[in-house]
Amino acid sequence: MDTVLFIIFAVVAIVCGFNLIFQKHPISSALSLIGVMSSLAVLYLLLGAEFIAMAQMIVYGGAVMVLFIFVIMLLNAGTEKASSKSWFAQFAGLPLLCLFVAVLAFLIRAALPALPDVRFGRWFGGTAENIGKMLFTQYLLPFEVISILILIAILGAVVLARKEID
Amino acid sequence: MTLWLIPFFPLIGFLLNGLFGKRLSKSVVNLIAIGSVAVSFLYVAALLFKLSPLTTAYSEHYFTWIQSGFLQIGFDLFVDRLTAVMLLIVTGVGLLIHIYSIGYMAHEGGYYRFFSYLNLFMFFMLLLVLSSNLLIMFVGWEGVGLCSYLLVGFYFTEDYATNAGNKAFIVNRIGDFGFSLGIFLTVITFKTLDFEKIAAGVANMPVETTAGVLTAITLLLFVGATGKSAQIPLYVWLPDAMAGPTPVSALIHAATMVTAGVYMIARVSFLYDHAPHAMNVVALIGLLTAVFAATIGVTQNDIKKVFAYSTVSQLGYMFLGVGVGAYSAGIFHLMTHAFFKALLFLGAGSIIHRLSGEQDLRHMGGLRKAMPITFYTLGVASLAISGFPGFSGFFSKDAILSAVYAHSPWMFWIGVFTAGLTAFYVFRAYFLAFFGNYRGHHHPHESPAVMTVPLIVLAVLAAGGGFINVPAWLSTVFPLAEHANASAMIISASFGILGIVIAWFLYVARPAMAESLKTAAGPLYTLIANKYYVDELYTGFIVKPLEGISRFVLWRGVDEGLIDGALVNGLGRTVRGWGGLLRRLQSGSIRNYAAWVFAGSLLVIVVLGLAGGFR
Amino acid sequence: MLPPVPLSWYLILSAILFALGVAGFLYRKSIITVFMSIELMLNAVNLSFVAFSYEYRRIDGHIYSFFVMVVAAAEAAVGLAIILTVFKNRGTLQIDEVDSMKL
Amino acid sequence: MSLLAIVLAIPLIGFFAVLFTNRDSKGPFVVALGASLITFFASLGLIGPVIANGAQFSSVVNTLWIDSPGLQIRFHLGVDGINLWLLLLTTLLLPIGIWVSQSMIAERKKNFFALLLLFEFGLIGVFSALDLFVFYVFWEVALVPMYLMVGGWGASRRGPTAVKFFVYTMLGSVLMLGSILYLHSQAGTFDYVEIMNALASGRVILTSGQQLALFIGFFAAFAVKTPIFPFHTWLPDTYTQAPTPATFLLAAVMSKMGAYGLLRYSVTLAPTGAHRCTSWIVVLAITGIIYGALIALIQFNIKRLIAYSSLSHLGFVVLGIFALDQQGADGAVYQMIAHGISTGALFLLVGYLEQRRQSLDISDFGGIATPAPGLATAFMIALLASIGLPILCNFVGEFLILQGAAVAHFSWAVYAAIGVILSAAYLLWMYQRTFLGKTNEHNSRFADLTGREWASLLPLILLMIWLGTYTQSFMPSISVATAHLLDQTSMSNEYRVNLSPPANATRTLEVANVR
Amino acid sequence: MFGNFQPTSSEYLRFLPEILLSFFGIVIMMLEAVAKGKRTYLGVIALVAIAAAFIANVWAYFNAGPAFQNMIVVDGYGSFFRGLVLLVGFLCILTAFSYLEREGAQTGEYYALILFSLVGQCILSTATDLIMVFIGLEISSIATYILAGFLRDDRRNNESALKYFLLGSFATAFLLYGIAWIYGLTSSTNLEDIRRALTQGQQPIVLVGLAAALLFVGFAFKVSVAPFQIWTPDVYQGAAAPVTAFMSAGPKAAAFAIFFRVFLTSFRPFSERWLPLVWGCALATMIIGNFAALLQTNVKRLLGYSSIAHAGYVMIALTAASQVGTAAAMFYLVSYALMNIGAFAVISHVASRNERHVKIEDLAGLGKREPVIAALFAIFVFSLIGVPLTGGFFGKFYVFQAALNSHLVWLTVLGLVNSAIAAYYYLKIIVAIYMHEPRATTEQLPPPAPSLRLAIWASAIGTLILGIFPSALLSFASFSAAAFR
Repeated sequence: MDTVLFIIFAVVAIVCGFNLIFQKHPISSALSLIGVMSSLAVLYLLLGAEFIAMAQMIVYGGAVMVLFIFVIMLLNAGTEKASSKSWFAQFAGLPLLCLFVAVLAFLIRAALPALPDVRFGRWFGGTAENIGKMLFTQYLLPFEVISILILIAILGAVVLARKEID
Repeated sequence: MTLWLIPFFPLIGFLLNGLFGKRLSKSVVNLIAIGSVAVSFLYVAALLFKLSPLTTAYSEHYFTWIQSGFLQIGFDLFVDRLTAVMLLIVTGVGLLIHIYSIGYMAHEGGYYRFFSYLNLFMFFMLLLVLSSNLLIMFVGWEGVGLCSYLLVGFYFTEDYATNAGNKAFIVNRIGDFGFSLGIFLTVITFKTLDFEKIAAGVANMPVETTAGVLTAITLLLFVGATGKSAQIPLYVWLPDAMAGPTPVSALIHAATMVTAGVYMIARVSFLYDHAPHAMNVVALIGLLTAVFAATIGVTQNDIKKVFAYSTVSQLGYMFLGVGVGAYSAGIFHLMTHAFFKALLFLGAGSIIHRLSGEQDLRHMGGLRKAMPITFYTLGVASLAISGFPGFSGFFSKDAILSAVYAHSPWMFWIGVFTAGLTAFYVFRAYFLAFFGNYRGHHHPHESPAVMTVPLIVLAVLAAGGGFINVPAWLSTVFPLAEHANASAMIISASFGILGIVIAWFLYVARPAMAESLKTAAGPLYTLIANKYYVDELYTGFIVKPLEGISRFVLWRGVDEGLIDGALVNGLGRTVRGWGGLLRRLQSGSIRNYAAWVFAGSLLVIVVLGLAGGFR
Repeated sequence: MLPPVPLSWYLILSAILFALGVAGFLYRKSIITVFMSIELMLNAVNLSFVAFSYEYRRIDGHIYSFFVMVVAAAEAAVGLAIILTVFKNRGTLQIDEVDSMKL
Repeated sequence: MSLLAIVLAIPLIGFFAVLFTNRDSKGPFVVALGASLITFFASLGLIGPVIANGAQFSSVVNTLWIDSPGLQIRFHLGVDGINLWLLLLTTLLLPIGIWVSQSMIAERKKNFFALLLLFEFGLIGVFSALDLFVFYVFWEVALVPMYLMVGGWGASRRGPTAVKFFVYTMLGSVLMLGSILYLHSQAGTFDYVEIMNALASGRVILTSGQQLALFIGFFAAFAVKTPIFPFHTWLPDTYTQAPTPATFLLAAVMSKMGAYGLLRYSVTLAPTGAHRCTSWIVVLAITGIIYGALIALIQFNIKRLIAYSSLSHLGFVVLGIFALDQQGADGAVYQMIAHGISTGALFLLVGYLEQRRQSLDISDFGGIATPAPGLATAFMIALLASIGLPILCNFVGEFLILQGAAVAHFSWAVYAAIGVILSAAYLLWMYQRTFLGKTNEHNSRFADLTGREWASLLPLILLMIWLGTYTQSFMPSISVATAHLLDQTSMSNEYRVNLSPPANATRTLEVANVR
Repeated sequence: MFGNFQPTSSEYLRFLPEILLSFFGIVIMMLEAVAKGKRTYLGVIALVAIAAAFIANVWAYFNAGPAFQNMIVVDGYGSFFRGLVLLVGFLCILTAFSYLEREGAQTGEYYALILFSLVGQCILSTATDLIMVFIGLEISSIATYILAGFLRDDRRNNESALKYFLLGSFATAFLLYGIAWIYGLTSSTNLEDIRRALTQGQQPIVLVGLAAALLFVGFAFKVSVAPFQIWTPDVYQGAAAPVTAFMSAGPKAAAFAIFFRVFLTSFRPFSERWLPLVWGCALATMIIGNFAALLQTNVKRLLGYSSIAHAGYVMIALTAASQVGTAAAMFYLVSYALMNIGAFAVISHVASRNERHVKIEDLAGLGKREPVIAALFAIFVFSLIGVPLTGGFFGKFYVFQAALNSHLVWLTVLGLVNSAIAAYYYLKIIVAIYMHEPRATTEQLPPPAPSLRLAIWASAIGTLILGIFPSALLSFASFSAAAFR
């Protein structure tokens, strides 16, 4: 049953990923990215990470992507124009990618034969409670520090997007 | 007793005149210059009188000049009978010529310069003569070379003079190249340069081991001698050196400096005695030079050139003498030659002086009325050089020739022939100058006393100098080899007289005949008249090619083209070229950059991951 | 009944998604899309985090991916702000036209 | 506080003092001249101990400079019979350089004087350093001001020339730095004396191969600096482009840095390497001698001519060093000093010619001797000195070098002596075309040497004669020092026969290595 | 599962510098919101903050130790780099005053961003847990992205920011993926634990290699080591000069700090695997940096390339993989920071409004126009070349010594030759300054502001001191480099 789920959503994710690449218009790319994210959320659930799955939907699928779409709309970014400037990326990109995937797949298959099977419901560690506990004990410092990051983000947005420097 | 005073006086003279001469009046300059030489002449006389009989050498050590490792070269002077002879010749003749110069240079510019140079020359010459080791001798040797350069180029605004000066110096340098190598080899062989120590070293040295190296040393030294004493193949500078003022020609290029080579060989005779092959070479070169130069002398029209070639030829005689082992004869001839050749030059000088610079025999003639003293004194000199019986040249030349005869007859015959030739061309010049009608357009009359007196003194010496038995005096230095034979004496004398007669016949009795002979000789004459084109050969085959190679091959080609252009700057260009290529990575396009980063990370993954995996 | 899914499949999936992200970066020509592909890469990484923490039955991985999300959000804010300024100055979102500095 | 430290310090103090003087006043000149003169007189005080014992280093400065767990470096200076005279040459020529700069340098004099003093500081350091690190530091410190002088005050093509000069020299010296570091990784110290003791006592044994590598590293730097054919091509450009005071110092002093390094370091620290390369280097040296002379023969520009001539003369020095025997070494040291003086004088005179004629093309001159006899005479004396006429300084050096070469290998002397002939040829020919002959109208009122110009030349001329006649005031101390130096290398005499180190070398190497 | 997680006061003390910096950063933000007119005093506050943080850093050093469940550790090494980045920040703020004044961008955000970015770099210098590394890196980077584009109306600024941001996040993704793999292989992100796990070594080596490779990519990108140097020239050229100075010194130093820490602690067990890679990267970096710089005419871009080359020298120190090597790298980074900031400070002055004059020929005759500034600039350039008595020389020297002690003969020789080649393009600057006449077009520059002058003088004096009396810093470096061996 969860095999089926995995296969379905893995396929969805991959398809959306490809779609992201092949669509010419940013909006459709954004939508397909959302697709990827939601399917990933499902896979998270399968892996027993309910909190992350939720966060994935809210933070990513929600906040971040909304932001993206908002900007796309704001700048009404049109479809892409073909360009021949990035010759290296154009020609070397694909072979490199194939090589990359091949290498990774080879490494994983070769080196990690004996990983446990994934069974839905076998382990439900990732509850909000546990996460919360961890965040405020073991990972107190990163949790506090990362707030600085948010600050910076605000600051950056203010600096760069503010109308005029008085 | 202090030997160093002898060269010291002229040095003082040089310094005074050189530094302050400009501000001094001529008379003061004269006083300093002549005074210094006179003092050192008198000092030499007194010294020799004190030291006589001087059967053993007397030497003095002053300070160590150069010391490095085993090599220790002192600033030492020493005097033996050989030195004594040279000292007297140098200071005596030098003094006379100094006096003569007062008159000759009276109207020249750079008066003080001239005399300071002369004094400097005297200093170096005396140093050369007095030195008790090869290096000090080399110092004097180079020094006189320098003075010769300075004095030959005395008229430095004239190109012919400066060219002659350079030629003199550089050709001498080539000779000194050999000399210095000889010195190095001597040091390697004997670990010293002192004549006495070397002599001792040679004495207790098994011949079979040393013959080779000694031959090498002596030949190298002889190269030096050929340079200084104008022997084949390095004689070319001497005729040009006549560009200098005539007293200079007399003093340096006739009486003293050019004989230094002969003196040097005599000085190190103990080496030559053990190097028979080298001796043969010396004798041969000497003989060859003698006859070669004599033939050229026949054809010259410039009176000084005639005497110059005769000097070369006479020097050849001397080398012939020392070459066959008759050192004392060589020195003997050196002395007599100093007298009569100096006299010849001074006489010529007085003519030239009077004709205000005219040196061409064809524009002289009939001067015997106008310049009687010059006429007679020059006559004496000519007879002396021709080996006319009773005159000095007769004895010395005979001493050499008889030794040569004992050594090898064929050399003797060539020598005798040369003697005749000498007599011929000297008298040719003499007759052309004094007999017949005056062909010039000046109004000649006798020179002032300051010039004639030295002439007279020298004439006396040239006439009677032969009666000084130099070989006997030198017997303590060179074992006396007595092989005077009457036949040789007669033959050489008669050849000389024959030469004189022919000259008289051709240039006084039947002047027209000379011309017809010239035309008859044709190409041979032109060849000889152009000095066998030796200068042209040297220029064409050595100087010009060297210049060309240096400019076009070495400088433009190798230096600027290959090393700097191709290698150094080429390397720079290559590096910058690579830089240009690497810059191309920076295409400015973000996607390309990402692709590079991605490629790089793949590389790293492969290196770290797979390379690890395949281990 | 299909065989259960080994964890390595998840890893391979994340690898593929990562590669797809890279591909997007290399091949898309709109700055925004390129930026989205980066987000995709981050998601891929998150997947492996979660997968690994399933392996160890420990939730550190979840924490990490949580942090990654926060960072991604922050990055999104800043990145989009930068893109805005670029657009203001150049009036384009074509990534290849932002190459005035080169060589 | 050793005197040497003071001698080293004064130029530096002077440098800062000059910086604080008023640009437009006479202050910079006065301060600079004063500082350099004080340095000179102070440096005279160094002679005494060296005369007493030239083999040992005297008036030593030896304090800990850099002290960290990883690295100890001592600031170690001292003089012996070899470097003392070079140091004195420096301290003597610098005041002269400053003296002439006053008239020869048109603009930004203040900076120029400051740089000159900095240059002196570097040179004194180079010549007196007894620690390889310190040596390298000063080596570069001397380079920078010279680079700035060439580039800042030079002729039209000064910029590229200066860069070429710097980069070329730098390429050489970094390899030397490599050798120094490698030596440190083997011996665990930069201190020259300690390393020499370690080598002598066998505490550190370098294999033949290591020595070769070390030697090549050192040689690269010194060959470029000296320069040795074929690493000389920076020299003609630099000499011609540089302002005359700089050329004067380049030729007279800076070229000695390389030769000194060859003698002091490359030969002693890597004797086997030296022996293995000797024949090659001698070939280069002799090639340089003849090659330089031949090219000098046909130069049109006086500066260029003398530049090539000093390539030829320095070939003699190198030959003497690599004769590796007493006469050769003595001659080399002596020739360094002599060449410094004679070539220095020549370049000064060339500068005076240039000042008067605004050109150095030989064709622009001719017959200068008539209007300017004093100039002509001075030039003749310097010229005679540099063609090695006896009783003038160069003769002694050249004689000893050739003698040493002859002792080592007679044919070397034969080839090298050709250079002596040629030197006479090119210099006399140049002199003839420049000073003799008819005076053309351009030069008809060619000014003779002024008093202050004589003042700059007289010390040099007197030294030429002194060095040429009474060598005993210098030679004993030099001989002692070189003898000691050759002893230190003569442990390699067995290497002469077989170039392989003792069998146990490699093993002891590991012991010797300092991690 | 949960032990005693109550942080002790000393743990807070060890984190005090970061706390101070962020506190003051927030203060500045607040003040900025209400500020009117000149904002210089905000900069002063920032300087105070940095000074305070520096003191705190020293204080923290004296009771060193781990903090917050081994998320960070305060040791000599960490404090050293903390101090370095703080110094960098200080100088860069000094440089920025007059620059922002001139560009009319005098706002508090700039200083706040510098402070926040410093927080990230301080975390990087002390982090001992990969998650902290990640966060620290992000904080530092994102702040720097914004700074790079700070002058938002300037096209070059935008482009620089965009390139830096996109490529930076791209590389960060790789880094993150690497962290994921490390976690997956060792079930931990603490450097020491990772090392322990790897020492037992039942993980498949290939995957360890993969993880290490991905981390390597992330770090190498930040320190602009070949083949990940590609972004550097563009970004450095585009950003405002003071920002470039900051980027080239601060984040780089911090990234190197963590680079060394991670590879010399966690991956030490299989160093023989990655050393050859580092060897190659070091060489490639030097060559690319130096060669590509030979033809540059834009000074900022040229210095960008030169900073690549210098990263190469530091990589040599990493290749040495010894205590001396680490110490050498530490020393080198300090001296590099000083001379580089100095150089950029001078440029920010010479460039004048909108950075119009950043070509080499724009420097023509600076020696005549402003003798003092020119002389100081010359000091920086000679130090970059590596002329003795400057910090640059001693840094190189020490690096090469470390390399030779580790028997890296060839790398040393090649490095030395490289440094000689580098002289060529640095000298072009000197030539322009001293050997060209000022052109008629170059207008008279206003005298440099006191703050700028202070920054330049400080860096110059620092450079010289490092060159002449390096002992103190050197001892501290090599003492604290003992941290991981």
